[in-house]
Amino acid sequence: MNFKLIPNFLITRPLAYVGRLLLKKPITIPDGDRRNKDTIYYPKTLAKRQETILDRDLTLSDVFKHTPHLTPNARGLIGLNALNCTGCQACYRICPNKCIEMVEVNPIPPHWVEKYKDKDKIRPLLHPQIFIGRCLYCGFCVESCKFDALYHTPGFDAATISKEDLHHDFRDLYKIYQLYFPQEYEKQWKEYERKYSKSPYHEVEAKEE
Amino acid sequence: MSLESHLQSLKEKYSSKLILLEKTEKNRLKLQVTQENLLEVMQCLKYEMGFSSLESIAGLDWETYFEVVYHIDRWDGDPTLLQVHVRLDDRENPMVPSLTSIWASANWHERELWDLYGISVKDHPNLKRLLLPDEWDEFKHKHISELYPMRKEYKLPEKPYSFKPHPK
Amino acid sequence: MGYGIYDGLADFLLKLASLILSPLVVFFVNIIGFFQDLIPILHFVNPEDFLSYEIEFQDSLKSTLIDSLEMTTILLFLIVNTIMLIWFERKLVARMMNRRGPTFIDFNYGHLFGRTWKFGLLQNIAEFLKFFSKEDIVPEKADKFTFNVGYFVFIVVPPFVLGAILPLGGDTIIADPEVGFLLIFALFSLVPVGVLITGWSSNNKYSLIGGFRAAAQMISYEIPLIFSVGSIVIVTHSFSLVEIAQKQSLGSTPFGLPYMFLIPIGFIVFMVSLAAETERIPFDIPEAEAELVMGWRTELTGFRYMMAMATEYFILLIGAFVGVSLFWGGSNLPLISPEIIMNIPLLPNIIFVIKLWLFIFLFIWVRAALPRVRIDQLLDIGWKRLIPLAILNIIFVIFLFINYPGLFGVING
Amino acid sequence: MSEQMFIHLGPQHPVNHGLWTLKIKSEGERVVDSEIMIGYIFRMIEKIAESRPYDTFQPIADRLCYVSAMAWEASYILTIEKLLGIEVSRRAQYMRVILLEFQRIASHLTWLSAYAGDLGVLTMLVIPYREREYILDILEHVTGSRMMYNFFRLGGLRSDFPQGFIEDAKALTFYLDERIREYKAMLDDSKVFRLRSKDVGILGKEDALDLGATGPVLRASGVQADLRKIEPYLVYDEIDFKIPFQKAGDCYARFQIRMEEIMQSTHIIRQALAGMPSEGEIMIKAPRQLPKGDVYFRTEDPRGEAGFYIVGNENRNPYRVKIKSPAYSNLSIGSHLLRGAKIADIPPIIASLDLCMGEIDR
Repeated sequence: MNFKLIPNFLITRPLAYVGRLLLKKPITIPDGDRRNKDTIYYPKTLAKRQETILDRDLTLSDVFKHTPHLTPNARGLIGLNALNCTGCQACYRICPNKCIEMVEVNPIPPHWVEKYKDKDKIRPLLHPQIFIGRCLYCGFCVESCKFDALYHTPGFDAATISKEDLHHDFRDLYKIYQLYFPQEYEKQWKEYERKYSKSPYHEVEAKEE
Repeated sequence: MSLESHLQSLKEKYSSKLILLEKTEKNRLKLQVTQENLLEVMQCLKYEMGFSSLESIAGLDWETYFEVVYHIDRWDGDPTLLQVHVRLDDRENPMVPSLTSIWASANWHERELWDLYGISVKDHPNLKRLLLPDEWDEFKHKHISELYPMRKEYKLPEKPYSFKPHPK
Repeated sequence: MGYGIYDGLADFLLKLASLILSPLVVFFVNIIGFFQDLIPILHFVNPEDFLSYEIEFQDSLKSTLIDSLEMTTILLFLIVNTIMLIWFERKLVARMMNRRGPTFIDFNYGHLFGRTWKFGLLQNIAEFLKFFSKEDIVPEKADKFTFNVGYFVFIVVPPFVLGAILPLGGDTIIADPEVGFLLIFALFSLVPVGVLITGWSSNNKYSLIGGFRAAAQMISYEIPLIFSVGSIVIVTHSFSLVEIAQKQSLGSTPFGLPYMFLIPIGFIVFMVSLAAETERIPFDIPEAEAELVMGWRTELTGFRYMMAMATEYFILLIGAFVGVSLFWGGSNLPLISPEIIMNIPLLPNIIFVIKLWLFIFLFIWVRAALPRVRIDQLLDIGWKRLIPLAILNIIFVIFLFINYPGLFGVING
Repeated sequence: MSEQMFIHLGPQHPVNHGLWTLKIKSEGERVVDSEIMIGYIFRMIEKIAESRPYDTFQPIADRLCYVSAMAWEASYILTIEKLLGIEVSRRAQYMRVILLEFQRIASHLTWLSAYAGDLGVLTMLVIPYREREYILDILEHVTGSRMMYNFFRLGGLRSDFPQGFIEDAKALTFYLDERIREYKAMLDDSKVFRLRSKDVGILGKEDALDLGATGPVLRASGVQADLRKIEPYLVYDEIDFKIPFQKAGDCYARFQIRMEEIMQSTHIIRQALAGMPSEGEIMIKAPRQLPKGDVYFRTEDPRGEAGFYIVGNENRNPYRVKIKSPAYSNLSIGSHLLRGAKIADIPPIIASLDLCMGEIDR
């Protein structure tokens, strides 16, 4: 709206600007699932839709029900696809804050044993354990991982009750991966189950159910 | 006053005092001066050459000696950036003349230099700690290396936290 | 009602007393009356003049009985209006910032068109109660007496006392003394003293500066306020708000226009100085959040802070009452004769309340649009701009009044 | 009231955006003298940079100034590329210019809401954040996070722009132009805003140069100093834009400059979007070590002239990283500006310097 038309006597234009805002529909807290899922890149910005104003007035209690749907390439919690990880320690070396610690998997999973069948000594399998409290979410570990085992997931709820839970063990990372990449998880896990019966990654689920 | 004319006028005026003067890039100059005639060269730079503002003072600790790097630049006419190096061989109490009388902006930079490197600044208006807390001396009164954090002897702890294995 | 100022004052004081303690008074007065008939010894004074006084006392007794009910309704209206004023302002200022304002604390008015309709009406009542539960801290080195009593007497009491003189529409008014709005402005001038005392006695550097600034500001803005209202008194020969409001109807002023259009400069000066008087943006320097934290109210907590905040809005409301009756013609509408309005039972009151909230909307509109003015600029505006303007306005009004008497509803000069 | 009063605007005070203390000696309403104390969030980032491989220091360079993270990332990566002599593909350079200009607009909008909020304009405390939300949203789609991007890599960027980004960016620039014109109606034309900003905190041209002002504060005093024109890096020499500068040197001039800079930035973005070549690889492998030698590279940060002086010594960790922060030199002017000002003028003066404590304390 062009405010030049309004004669500027002392304070008339600011009043006009504020008056126009009074008549416009107010913007509310954007609802969680305001993004339609079909387009890869949802234009929350004004470009595609004239007003991004929610049609439903969102009250505080609703916020807790909705988890905001971040963009596909959001850099939130880090998930680990343990089956691909070979323990090459690339992520351990690159991490700026030294949050990653390599932890040995004591009951060595069957796919690793089968890999070293002919050799005499089995190399111990190492998986990263991330101290998410110190993590910068910078994404260097995900980039440096050559076996695409580490993934960025749009998860953001890393808050825990005790400080120890901030150390995400490779089982927690595997769960996060499963939470945010269900299809790949199902496909790979089904195929793994066909070949071998049980592995240390899945003990946790058995216990919790 | 284009860049070349700067070069020429600096050369004839201070041929004896300058250790090194070269043109590094399109509008960059590099200058090496000894500690004694630093003040004099700076005054000439400010008033004759028109280098109007001092940007930053960086301390450098080369284990055996200290070095202080000044960045001075001018905006009017032909804008150039001058990088002045001063080498301080005395390791116990390194000392640099204060430039606050020439450029007022040097005030904070010199306080920070003294605060983090321990390079004392001669006749600086109020040489107090800028970034570190005033009680810093009581914390680390043990050894000089503990006092000035930016020196090479001051080591950062290797792993600042202890890794507790996951309780599972 | 005009039987002598002294008696009028007595009548007003009686009504005022009954206003505040109306339920008790009604009961108490009746008992005295009853006993007086039974035990003559109560006539300890010379019976003749006492008798005459007693008769007057009897019929004024009946009027107190009726008026006390009317009084409690008006007082309740004032208090509820002050609270809802806070909600009204928060909602409007929010909407002017393109956001929604308080919506959460409210009944659920059902789902319609996919929207949960909630307007946050109970928001300020919740805050009202919240302040009761907050701890009431008196600063340790503060001057206990002045901090407790000085604050309460000067800031909270005057506005509530004023409740008795405010007209609410046609002729519904508790007590209409001739002194009218002079009494209002007299009690208004008590507020800066209270502000100064609170600021000074709370032993806090920020509130000290805030207190001085508030006193300087209010005192310097009362002069243009009274000048601008003075120009109306010249025209209408009376101080009582009700009479002035009646004079702005169809019969007297051309087309029934209120004085806002006839004395525009007076209206502008009145609005600006009222904004400064009630410390509204752009003149709310005493509690300029930026550098003085909360000005003179820094040390007030809990119940005290709530009373201070409620009083601020109450003073704004009283300013609006005076403004509407003086400049917007009370319950008279242009081009509509007052008799029609008066006959319909509740219409004058409704018109008055609508005008009241429009008047307050102007202040809220300005609050959302303008930044704060510096203290010295504020005093400049006050002394160098407003006072000359107000004097000019008086001269202009006198000129109008002499040459065109019919203009202001005064028939014979 | 001639006796002097010491007011201690402590670390936590609405007037100083961030943690620093302003001690004022005031006579009645006028400030006689003031002392600024900083160092409350001093993390010794320069020491951290020395004890860490050079390419993993970048996420920490983001956190130098949390409002314009992209600008600091760019200056660090550009300095390292200059030291290593890495060539960047033209497409990556154009993409960098677009992201930097978006970050400049977002930073100026944050400044506007802080400045107007200090003066008391409640509406303009909220409205600029509505616009900034759209910009952060675009940056979120490109980089994955809203404020700490960590998106620059040696030789280019981490990943390409998502599909559909170019139309949205162009539409957003037109939307922003319209909004900035509306701000003029709200702030420029309001007499009270001019009353509070004009002739407040005046900084002469010589004082500005002597005291080391940079960026909008320097340009407000009449010096045409914009690094994008003087030492054009990336592709700024192929894009034509004007440097707004004023002579008055007061808070109002700084406000006008920042508003004009937003208009220029949207203009730059449109040109960059048009001129961006469609193909070009994005990233290269980071070399093992930093060579012996030093480099000082400066870029035009929204607050002024941000520079990195990096000394390499044949080691994976840089030997010395000196960070030249614009807000640091702007804040050092503070006591000069405040001398003689009124107490009520402290907020506009401090807010007009656009301080960001992360980069001041380092």
